[in-house]
Amino acid sequence: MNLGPHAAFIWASYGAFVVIIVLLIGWTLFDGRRQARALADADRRGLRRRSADTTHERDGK
Amino acid sequence: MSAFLALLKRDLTLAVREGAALGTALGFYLVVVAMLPLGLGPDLKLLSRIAPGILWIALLLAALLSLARLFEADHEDGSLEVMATAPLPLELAVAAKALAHWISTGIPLALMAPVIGLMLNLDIALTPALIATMLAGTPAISFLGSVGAALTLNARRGGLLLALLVLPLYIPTLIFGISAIGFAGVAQHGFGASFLILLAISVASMAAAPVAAAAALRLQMS
Amino acid sequence: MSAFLALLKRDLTLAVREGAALGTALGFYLVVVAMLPLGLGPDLKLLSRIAPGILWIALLLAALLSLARLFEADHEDGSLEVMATAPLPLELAVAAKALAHWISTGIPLALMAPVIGLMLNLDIALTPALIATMLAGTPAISFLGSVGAALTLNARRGGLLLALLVLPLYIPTLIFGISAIGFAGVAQHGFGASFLILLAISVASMAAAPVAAAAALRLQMS
Amino acid sequence: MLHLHADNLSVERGTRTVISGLSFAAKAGEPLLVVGPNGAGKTTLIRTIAGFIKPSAGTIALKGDVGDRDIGERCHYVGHLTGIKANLSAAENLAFWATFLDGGTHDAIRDRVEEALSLFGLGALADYPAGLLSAGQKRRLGLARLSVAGRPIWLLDEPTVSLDAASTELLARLIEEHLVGGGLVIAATHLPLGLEEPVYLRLGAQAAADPSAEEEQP
Amino acid sequence: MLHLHADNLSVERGTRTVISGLSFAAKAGEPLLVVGPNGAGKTTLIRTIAGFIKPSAGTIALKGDVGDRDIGERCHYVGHLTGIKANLSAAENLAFWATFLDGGTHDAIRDRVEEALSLFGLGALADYPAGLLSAGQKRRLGLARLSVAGRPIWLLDEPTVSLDAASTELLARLIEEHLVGGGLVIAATHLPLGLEEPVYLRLGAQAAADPSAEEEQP
Amino acid sequence: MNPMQTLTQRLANPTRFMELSRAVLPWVAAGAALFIGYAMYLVFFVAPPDYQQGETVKIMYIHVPSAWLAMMGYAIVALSSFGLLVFRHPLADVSAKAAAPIGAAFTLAALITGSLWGKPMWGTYWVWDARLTSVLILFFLYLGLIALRSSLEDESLAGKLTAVLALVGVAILPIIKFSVDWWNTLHQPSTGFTSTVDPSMRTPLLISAVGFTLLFIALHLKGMQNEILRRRVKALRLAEVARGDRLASAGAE
Ligand code: HEM
Ligand SMILES: Nc1ncnc2c1ncn2[C@@H]1O[C@H](COP(=O)(O)OP(=O)(O)OP(=O)(O)O)[C@@H](O)[C@H]1O
Ligand SMILES: Nc1ncnc2c1ncn2[C@@H]1O[C@H](COP(=O)(O)OP(=O)(O)OP(=O)(O)O)[C@@H](O)[C@H]1O
Ligand SMILES: [Mg+2]
Ligand SMILES: [Mg+2]
Repeated sequence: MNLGPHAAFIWASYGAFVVIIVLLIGWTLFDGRRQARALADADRRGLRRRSADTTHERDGK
Repeated sequence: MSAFLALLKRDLTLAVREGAALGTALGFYLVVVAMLPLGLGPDLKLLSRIAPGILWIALLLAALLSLARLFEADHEDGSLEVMATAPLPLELAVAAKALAHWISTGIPLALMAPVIGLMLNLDIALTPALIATMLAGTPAISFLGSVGAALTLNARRGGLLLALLVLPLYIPTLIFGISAIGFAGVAQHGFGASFLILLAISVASMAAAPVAAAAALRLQMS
Repeated sequence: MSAFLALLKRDLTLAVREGAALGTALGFYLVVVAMLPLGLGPDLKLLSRIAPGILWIALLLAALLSLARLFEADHEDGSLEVMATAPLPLELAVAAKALAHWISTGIPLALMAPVIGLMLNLDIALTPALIATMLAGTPAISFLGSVGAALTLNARRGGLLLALLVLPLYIPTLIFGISAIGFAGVAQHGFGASFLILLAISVASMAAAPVAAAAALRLQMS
Repeated sequence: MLHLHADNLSVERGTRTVISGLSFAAKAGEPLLVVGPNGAGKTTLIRTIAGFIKPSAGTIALKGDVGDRDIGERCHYVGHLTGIKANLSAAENLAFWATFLDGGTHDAIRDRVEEALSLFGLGALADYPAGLLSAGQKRRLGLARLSVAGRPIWLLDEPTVSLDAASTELLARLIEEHLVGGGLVIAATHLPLGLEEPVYLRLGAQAAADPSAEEEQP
Repeated sequence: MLHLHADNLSVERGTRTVISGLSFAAKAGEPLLVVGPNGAGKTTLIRTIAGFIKPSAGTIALKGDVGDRDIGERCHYVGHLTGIKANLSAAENLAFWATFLDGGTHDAIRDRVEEALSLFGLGALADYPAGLLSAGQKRRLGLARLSVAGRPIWLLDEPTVSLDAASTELLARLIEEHLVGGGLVIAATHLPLGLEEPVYLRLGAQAAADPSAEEEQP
Repeated sequence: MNPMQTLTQRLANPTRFMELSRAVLPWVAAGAALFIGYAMYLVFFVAPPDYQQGETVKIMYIHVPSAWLAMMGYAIVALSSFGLLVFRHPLADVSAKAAAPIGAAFTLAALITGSLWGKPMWGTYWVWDARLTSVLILFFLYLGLIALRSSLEDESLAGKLTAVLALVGVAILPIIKFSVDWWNTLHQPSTGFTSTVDPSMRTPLLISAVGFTLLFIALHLKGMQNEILRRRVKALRLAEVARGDRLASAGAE
C-alpha cells in the first residue's frame, strides 16, 4: 500500500486513534470485571453475615 | 429600599470593611503580570504588542480566583438559607451578589489594568479603550463566575476546579475584548462592533447566569 | 520501610486514588495555555517565540494552586498532629509530602508541557530541553510552595493569597528555567550553566523549605 | 385561620428514607413541637417544610387565608446558623434582614430594629461589630429577625441552643404572642421551651416502638 | 519506672490564662484522669503535655528509664480527630501508621495490623475504604493505632466519644494492659472509663472552689 | 396502561435495564465490529485518494466520525442531565456519568486526528480558528464535568450539580456546528455529504460512522452497567457496615 508523501501522518493518526479506542474499551471491560467481582464478594459476605445474624439472634433468645 | 439594593449595599459594605480581599486580588494581578517580562525577556516591543492580551488574561484569573468565596461566607453562616425563604427570588439575590463583586473587584481591577500595563510598556494611547472594554467585559466575568462559584461551593479543590469550569466560559469575552482593543489602535468602527458584542455578552450573562447559579445553590441547600 | 518512605507511599497512593486532583491541575494548565493564543491573536511566529515563557508561568500557576491543599486534608483529619509526635522529624514529613506532590503533580505537568506547547507552535526540537529544565525546576516549586501552603493553612482566601505569597519566590526558578531553554536553541554550554543553577535552586529549596514549613505548621498546632 | 397539613410525607437523605409516611397537621395558635432522638429526622422535617428539601412522596399544603406565595416565602426559618456577619454592627445586621425580608422606609426599619434589639437585650450593643458578641448574644441577634419581619409561619430548629434562661423565657413569650396573633409555630427541640399547651410530634423508630419513651421526652 | 512531673505549670490561650500554677505527677501503672467542666482546660493540658503548646511558665519533665527523646516522641496523642484517610482501606490506614510511628518489616507490620483490627472488631472490614465506616468504627480504627505502635505514654482526649459500650469496655482493658506493662496513661474525660483505681486531676474554677462538685464528677 | 409509559417504567428500573442491556449489548458490539471492519477494508483497499488531498484523506474516515461522536456524546450527557433535573429519572444520572468519559475520548481523538491532518494540509498542527477552538472548548467542558463530579463527596449532589454544568455548557454544540459558517476558517464547512463528496468516499465514511456510533452505544451501555454495579456494591457495603454497628451495640446490651 502506498500512502504517498504523508504516510507518517496517516499512520500516526490511525495509531493514536487505535490507542485511544483500545484504552477506552479495555478500561470499560476491566472496570466491569472489577465491579462484578466486588459485587460477588459483597453478596457472599452479605449471605454469610445474614446467616451469622440469624444464628446470633437465635443464640441470644 | 428594595431587598435587591439592601443586599447589594450589604455586600459592598462588607467588601469595604474586609478590604484585604480586594488587596489580595490586585496584588495577584500585579504579580502575575510582573512575572511575564521575567519569563519573556525584556524585549519592549514584544511586550507592548502582547500587553492587552496578557492584561486581559491575568485579569480573568485574578477576578476568577477572588470569586471562589462569593457564596462561601453566606453558606457557612446560614444567610443563604434565609435568603432562599425571602420574597426576593434567589436568582435576583445571586444577581445582587455578582453585581457587588463586579463593583468591588471587577471595576478596581479594570481601572488598575492600564497602570499595571506600564510594566509591559503598554501604548498609553490605548488606555481609554482598555478601560472601556474591560468595564464592558468584567460584568460577564463576575456573573459567569458566579455559576462556577455556586457549583463548587461544596467541592474540594476550590480554586483550580473553579478555573477549569469557568475559564472556557470566558473565552468569548476574552476574544471580543481583545479584538476591540486591537481595532482601537486602527479603525474606530471595528472597535464599536466588538465593543457592542462585548456588552451583549455581559448583558446575556447577567440574564442567564443567575438562573443557573440559583439552581446550583438550591440543590446544595437540600 | 522507613517512616519517610511510608509517608511518601501513602501520599502517592492517595494521589492515584483521588486521581481527579492531577486531572484538574492538568486541565487548568491546558486551559490557561489555550487562552493565550485567543488573547494574543493567532500569530504563530509570535506564539512560538513566547511559548517557553508561557508554558513556565502557566505551570507555576497550576502547580501552585494544586499545592493549596497540600496540608489541608492532614490538618482537618488530625494526621498532622500524629505526625508531629512521631520519631520522624516534622521537617522530613513535610519533605516527604512535598516530594510526593512533585512526583504526582510536578512530573506529570512537566511531561505534558511539550504536548501543550504544540498549541503554541513550540519548536519541537526544544522538547528535550523543556522537559529537562522543568524536571529540574519543579522540585523548587513543590518545596517553596509547601511553605506557602503551611502559612495559609488557616487563612481564608486560600488560592489567591497563596499565589501572592509564593509567586515572588518562584522568580529565580522561572528566570533560569527560561534562560536554559533559550540557550538550548543556541549554545549547549550556556544551557549547562543555567541548568546547573536551576538544579542548585531546587536542591537549596529542598533543604531550606521544609524547615520553614514545619515551623509554620507547629505554630498552627499550638 | 391558617392550617398546615402534611399528608403521607416521605423524605430521603442520601439513600436512606429518614421520614416515611408521616401525616400531621399544625394549626394556628397551637405550637407544634417536633421531638425525637438524635438522627430521628427533626431537622430534615423542618427543612422539608421550609422547602429546602423536596419530599420523595406526599404533600405539604397550607390552608386558610393564603395568598399565592408558597410556604417557603411565608415562613421564618431559624436553623443552627445565625446569618450574622461579623463585620457589620448588630444594628446593621438586623436592618439588613429587615429590609431584605420585608422592606419599608428607612425610618420604619430603624424603629423596628431598635425595638427588636432592646427586646432581646442587645440595645447597648447595637453599634458593636457582631463578631465581638458572645455565642449566646449572636444567637439572640439571629432570633431578633423573627420580630423585625412579620411572617405567619415560624420554623425553628432547636432555637434555645446557647440561650440562657432569661432569653429562653423571652423566646417563649414571643412565640406565644405570635400564636395569639394567629401565627403558626413548628419547632424541633429537645427541651419543653416553656410553652403552655404544646402539641408534640414524635419522630424516630424508638419513640414510636416504645411508649415508655414518651415519659422521657419533654 | 516512668514518672511524669508537671511543676507550677501555666498555659495561656489567646489572652486568657487557662491553666495557672498547676502541679501534678503521673506514675506508670496509675491512670490519671483529667476532669472538669467544659472550657476548664482539659484539652489544653493534654496538648501541652504532648508538646503542641508551650507553657507560659513551669515545666513538664519525664523521669525514669528515659532515652534522650522528648515527651512528644514517647507518647501516643489521640485527640478528637482520627487521622483516618477515606480513600485508604482500614488495613492500609493502620499499616501506614504502624510503619510511620514504629517501623518494622513488612510481615511484622501486617501481623500487627491484622491483630489490632480483629481486636477492635474491624477484621471483616479490613479491605473496605475507611470512608465507608460509621463514626464509631472510624473512631475504633483511630484507637487501634495505640496497639500497632508501642509508646510508653498515652495521652487520650475524650477517647470514648462515639464509642458504644462494648468498645468502651475494650478500651478500658487495653488501657489496663498498658498500665500493667509499665505504661503511663493520662486521659481527659467526662466519664469514668471503667478503670479500676484512677487518680483524678480536677481542673476549672468551679471544681476547685466548690468541694461538693467532687461528688458530681465521676 | 399506555405502552409508552410501560417502556419508560421498564427502563427506569435499573434491574430491567440490566436485563435488557445485557441482551442487546452483544449484538451492538458485534454490529460495531462488523461495520468498523468493513469500513477499514474499504478505506485501505478500495477508496480512492482525493484529487486534492491525496492519501491523507484517509484520516477523514476516523476524524469525521470522532468529531460527530464528540458532539453526540455531549448531547447524550445534556439530555440525560435534563432527564435527571426535570424528571428525576433514576437512570439519567448513570447515563450522564457513563457518557462523559466516552465523549471526552472521542473529542480527544477528533483533536488529535485533526491536528495530524492539519500538518500536511495547512502546514501546521494547530490554528486558532473558530471550529478548532470550539472543539477544544468542548474538550474542556468534558474535563470540567468529570472534575466537578469527582470532587464532591455526596454522589447524588455531585450528579445534580454536574447536570447543571452540562446544561450551562450545551450552548457549545450549535457553536461548533455553525462556527464554520459564521466565521470563515481554514476548516472544511459542514456539507452534510449529500452532494459534494464523491460516493466512493461517502460510502466508507458513512459505514465507518455507523460502526463507531455502534461502538459508542456499546461502550455507553457497558459503562452504565458498570456504574449500576458500582452503586450496588456501595449500597451493600454501607448496609454491612451499618449492620456491624448494630450487632456491636446489640452485643453490648
Ligand atoms: C484539530 C483540528 C480539527 C478539529 C478539532 C476538527 C473538528 C471537526 C468537527 C467538529 C467536525 C464535524 C463538523 C460537523 O459535522 O459539522 C469536523 C468535520 C470535518 N473535518 Fe475537521 N477538524 C480538525 C481538522 C481538520 C482538518 C485538518 C481537515 C482537513 C483538511 C478536516 C476536515 C474535515 C472534514 C472534511 C469534515 C467533514 C465536514 C462535513 O461535515 O461535511 N478537519 N471536523
Ligand atoms: N445530607 C445528608 N445526606 C445523607 N444523610 C443525611 C443528610 N443529612 C442528614 N442525614 C441523615 O438523616 C438522619 C436524620 O438527620 P436529622 O439531622 O434530620 O436528625 P435530627 O432529628 O435533626 O437529629 P439531631 O437531634 O441530632 O439534630 C440522620 O441519620 C442523618 O445522618
Ligand atoms: N486557640 C484558642 N485561642 C483562644 N482561646 C482558646 C483556644 N483554644 C481554647 N481556648 C479557650 O481555652 C479554654 C479551655 O479550652 P479547652 O479546650 O482546653 O477546654 P476543655 O476542658 O477541653 O473543654 P471541653 O470539656 O469542652 O472539651 C476555653 O475557654 C477556650 O475557649
Ligand atoms: Mg437536628
Ligand atoms: Mg476538650
